[in-house]
Amino acid sequence: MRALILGLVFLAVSVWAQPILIGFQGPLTGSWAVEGDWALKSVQIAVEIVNARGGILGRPIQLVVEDDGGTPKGGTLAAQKLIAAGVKFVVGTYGSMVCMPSSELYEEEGVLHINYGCTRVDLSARGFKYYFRTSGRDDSQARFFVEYVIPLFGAKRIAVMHDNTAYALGVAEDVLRFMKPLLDAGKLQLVYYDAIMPGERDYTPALTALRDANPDIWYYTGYYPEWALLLRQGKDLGLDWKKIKAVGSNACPISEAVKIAGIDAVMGAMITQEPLPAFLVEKYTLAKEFVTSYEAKYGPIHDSPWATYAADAIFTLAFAIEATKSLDPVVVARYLRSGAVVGEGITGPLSFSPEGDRLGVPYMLLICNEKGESALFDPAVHGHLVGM
Amino acid sequence: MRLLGKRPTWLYKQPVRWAFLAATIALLLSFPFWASRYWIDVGFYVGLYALLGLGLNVILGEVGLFNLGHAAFWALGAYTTAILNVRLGIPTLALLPLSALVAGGCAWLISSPIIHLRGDYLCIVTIALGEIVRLVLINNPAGLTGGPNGVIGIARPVFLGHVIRTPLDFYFLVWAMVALCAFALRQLQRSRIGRAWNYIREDEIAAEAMGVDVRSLKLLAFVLGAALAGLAGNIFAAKMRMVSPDSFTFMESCLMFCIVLLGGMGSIPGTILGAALVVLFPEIFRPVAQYRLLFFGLALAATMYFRPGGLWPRRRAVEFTAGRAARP
Amino acid sequence: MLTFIQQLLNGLTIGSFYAFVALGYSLIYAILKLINFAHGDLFGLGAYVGYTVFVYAFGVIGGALGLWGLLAVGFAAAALATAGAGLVIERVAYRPIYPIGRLPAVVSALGMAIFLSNLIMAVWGPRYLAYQESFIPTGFWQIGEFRIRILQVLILVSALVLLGILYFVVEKTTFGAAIRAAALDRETAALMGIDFLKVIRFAFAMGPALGAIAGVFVGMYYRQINFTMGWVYGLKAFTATIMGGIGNIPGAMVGGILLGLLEAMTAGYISAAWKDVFVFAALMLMLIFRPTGLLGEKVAEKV
Amino acid sequence: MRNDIVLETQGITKRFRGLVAVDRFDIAVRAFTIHSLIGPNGAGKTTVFNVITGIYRPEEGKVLFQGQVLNGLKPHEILARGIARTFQNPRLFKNMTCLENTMAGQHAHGRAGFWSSILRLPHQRREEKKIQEQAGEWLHRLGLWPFRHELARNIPYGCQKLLELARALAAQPKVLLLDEPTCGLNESEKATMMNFIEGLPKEGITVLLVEHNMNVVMGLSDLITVMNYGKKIAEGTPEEIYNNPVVVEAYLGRGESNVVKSG
Repeated sequence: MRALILGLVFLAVSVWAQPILIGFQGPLTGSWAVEGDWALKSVQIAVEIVNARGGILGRPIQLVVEDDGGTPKGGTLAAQKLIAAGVKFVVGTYGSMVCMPSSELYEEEGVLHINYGCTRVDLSARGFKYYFRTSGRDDSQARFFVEYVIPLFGAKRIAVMHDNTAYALGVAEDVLRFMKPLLDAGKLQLVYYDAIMPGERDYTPALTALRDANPDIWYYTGYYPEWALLLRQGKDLGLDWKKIKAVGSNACPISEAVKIAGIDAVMGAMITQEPLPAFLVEKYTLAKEFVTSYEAKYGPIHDSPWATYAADAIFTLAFAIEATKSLDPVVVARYLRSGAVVGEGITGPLSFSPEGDRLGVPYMLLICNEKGESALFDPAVHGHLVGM
Repeated sequence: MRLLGKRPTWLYKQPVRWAFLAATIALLLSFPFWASRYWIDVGFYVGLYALLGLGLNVILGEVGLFNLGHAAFWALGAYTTAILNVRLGIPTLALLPLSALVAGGCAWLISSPIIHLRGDYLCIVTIALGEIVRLVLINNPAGLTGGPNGVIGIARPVFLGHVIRTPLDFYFLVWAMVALCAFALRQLQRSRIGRAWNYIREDEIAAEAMGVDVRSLKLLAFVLGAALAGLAGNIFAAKMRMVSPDSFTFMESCLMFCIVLLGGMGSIPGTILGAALVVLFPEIFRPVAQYRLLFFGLALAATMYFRPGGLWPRRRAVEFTAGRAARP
Repeated sequence: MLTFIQQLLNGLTIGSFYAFVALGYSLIYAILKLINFAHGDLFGLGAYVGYTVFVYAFGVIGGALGLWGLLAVGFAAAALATAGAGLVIERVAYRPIYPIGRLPAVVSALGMAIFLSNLIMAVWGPRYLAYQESFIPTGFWQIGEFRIRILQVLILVSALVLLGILYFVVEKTTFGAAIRAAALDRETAALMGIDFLKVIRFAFAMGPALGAIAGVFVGMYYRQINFTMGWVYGLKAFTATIMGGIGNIPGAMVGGILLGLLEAMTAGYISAAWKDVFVFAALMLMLIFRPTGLLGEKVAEKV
Repeated sequence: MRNDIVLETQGITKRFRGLVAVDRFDIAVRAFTIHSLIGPNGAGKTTVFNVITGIYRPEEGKVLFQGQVLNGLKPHEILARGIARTFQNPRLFKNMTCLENTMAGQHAHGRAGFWSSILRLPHQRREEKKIQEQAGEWLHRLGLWPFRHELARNIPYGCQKLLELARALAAQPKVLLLDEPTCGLNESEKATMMNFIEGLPKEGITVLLVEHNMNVVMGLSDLITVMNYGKKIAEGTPEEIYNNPVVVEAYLGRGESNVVKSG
């Protein structure tokens, strides 16, 4: 039976293999051009994988790419451009404030929109029918930090630092929210809470204040360029990551930090992280295929979870359309909202809440080992690096 | 300048001007009915930047005050709308005049002590002002501005029971504003106030010696320009339904500066043309996404090389030839 | 106390960067009355050229010359390349335009700034590039709890020496007199037989070259560079220029150092997040009460 | 005698960074006369003008106009009281037409505000018409009518000087301060200018004139004040001044060649 269907499908392909248009919206210019570049490459690899397997419903996917420059205004224009191109399914974008006005347009036009790099909690609280995200939310990471990382090291004196960007501030506030009962009960102490300015180059003042606060653990919720500088300048100031456990957010890929700050400064620093493809290859077959194809085409796999989620957004669409046998966004969206596991992507099972949030986003704690590589934190192997 | 001289004067004859104006209006009115939603949205942004450009044109073009912080007033208008609408539930459209008022009022407060500064010193102070406003918005004073997250959930404007929501609605909203402002500014240009602004631009000391109250008129220009930016802020906030500080960067102020000079200082049609170019250029060059700003930079320099007076400068010498100055 | 000394040193270091860049603004402004908005991006270009030389020359000549030799080559290459770029920009984007008016020249300068930063992005990519440890002097002296990095000392000393030389050239030599004359009154200077073009070329080579040196230092000090850095530093350095009194060479140095100290101290004692607000507010206040900058001459308008 | 003095300075002093440009200077200008202020380069004549018109604030002394103190008023307020001026090098609004330049003089007498200008209310239209007509009239009288739609920077130098005069006269001043009106003009232009100035007192305009050309000064003036190093050194009729040894020593003794251009 299956063979018959496949045969029919192939026949159909040969007769009218009209491609299915899928839109991609991302920051290809502007300050976040790096993320846009990675995401686009990942999405292209995902499309190649799907197409190599015969496409969706026997039709190949064709990507329609639009740049939003990482600004809200650029986002609306890119969205309009995609809508005008007749796209019914869109993967995008990076940055919650860019996503917000674009997703409204998609919602109005009934375009199914899968978000890959926006973790603001209230994005999914708008009652939208066509909005989904393959990434987690800000508070999933904060919950992980408070409920897993802090007890792991038995830390009591907590320092939280952000950089005032939408993302970092959100994580920091969620950490405070989850810690509140523990703080009120006197089990934990918040000894430092402040912001640094991104783009600034000199953080010695903030680090001096941090040193004086004498925390057990220091959580930095911002992005890697600043985190790397903080680690470097902290090291130069004489801060010891065995005494103060340095934990960065998921926006702080260790490989990038090592490049900027050097191994000696980053060694022993940890990050809370959505699963990265490099750590998933053992676990999921699609991850292995994705990483192999990516590295064959573009060189070493990136460290961006967001770009990985972007690829998973393509797979989500492929699975869901295939499962519903429908190209109608209404049908596909209804199916996605049902909470069913639509398939196994690069980052594991893909399923969504009725609000459109990804269900069950796993987190992990990575550490920079002696060779300057990221490794899954294992107390037995890495304990000496963090003074455990 | 040589190139400008070759411009045939019949272009400026009154019937030709009227015909041209009528054709432009017809084009603007009919455009959304044959263009796609995307191009309507592009048209909206042309209108928005035209509004911002017209505001800056009063300050920079008419009076010659170097203002490289105009985005600050845009931000003030947008945030006024956002905060008052989200917190107090005041209808977005009702906030249109209020946003202009707040932006203008703040401009008056801020510019009073600095208005006497000359040329480049005023320029740096306005840059500083733009940065201060943006940083204050980011730092979220009293939890009002939402910090880097901005303010979300702005209600759609309602005009006589009609909800303004589609690109088409916004297109007409913004261009109605542009038309209104362009008309009012044209009237001002031909009045003693507009002339006095130009006297100040040409020679401040002579203007003052000829009885022009330089300080008050400069302040008036600043307030008026900021108020127009406030209007633009309201419309922008309504369109986006959210505001965040990253929309109001120094780069935006620079773009507005370029709009005025590309079009021609003190030229209303020029400013609108400048806005069209600044918005359209990156859109037309979308296929080369990564390089579009590179070309944009080159184009700015090239325009100034070939047409230093702007693309559509104001031609005073022929404006009067319609015989309006009666022989005594 | 420790914090204070640390902040003082930081402030001086950042201040040196600003002073380097501010000088370029000031030189060009003094002569042409033009705010060269592209100057910040020339500084960025210098950092990238330095990076490229270090990365590619490290294997070839690094062994033969040692770290310091490599550094010298890197600085020289960055300074030369950026000075060249400065001259090209002057020739292509300013010289045809500035006789017409100052405002078109400002737009042209903004255009060049946008062009340059996007050119850097097109050539070197949008990612942060990291200055690697191997070509950075990493030593430090430990005095009690207090650390002085060799690099910091190097930066401060270079700033003093280079800016000292420039000051000497401008204030004490015949060519310097020509520059000052051209700055005061271009037409009269031309009548006195001063080659105005030569003076402009000097400014457009010297300013960017100093900026490039600062760019390489910034790369070494913070270890990372990206294509938007020129814009950020340009804005700050321009602020420093105005603080010191635009068109005034010692003023640019004083303004730069002062801005650096102001930043470090506000960040250390008030709030890092509000730091730039304080800096810009201080600038506004200063201009309200001293409208021509700290060392700027109070010029009576000739009527 | 005192009653017919329209403009008077009492002991005005103006310093620039230690340099005393004007030193306790007194001058009294009688109504409907042409009063000249002369002196060598750098004597402080233009500074006196700038003090009277409010561009500079004097450190000491008073400026009186029709018995009222002008100190502390801004230049535009002083113009509105009835003192207009020209500049040594014409300070025209170069990128505006000659007509618009002349209309500038009327600005202070206009009343139309922001809203009435936008809405073109009837009173604003009437005012505009009046402003234009008056400006046109002055252009006619000075022979500039053919240039009315030319930009000021495009007309010959002599016409620029005349245009500045037209602009000042359009302000309907009671006192007109002229700063070297004939400087840089050729002989025929000079004659036109002199004829015109000579007729002004008859139209009720008092003239205070700074001039280097002795023919002009001697030919026009009712009274001459001589200043040097910021101080008044002599005052009298042209004849008295011509024969005053102090003046000859300080000023005329140096010969005409020095005196053509001033600073």
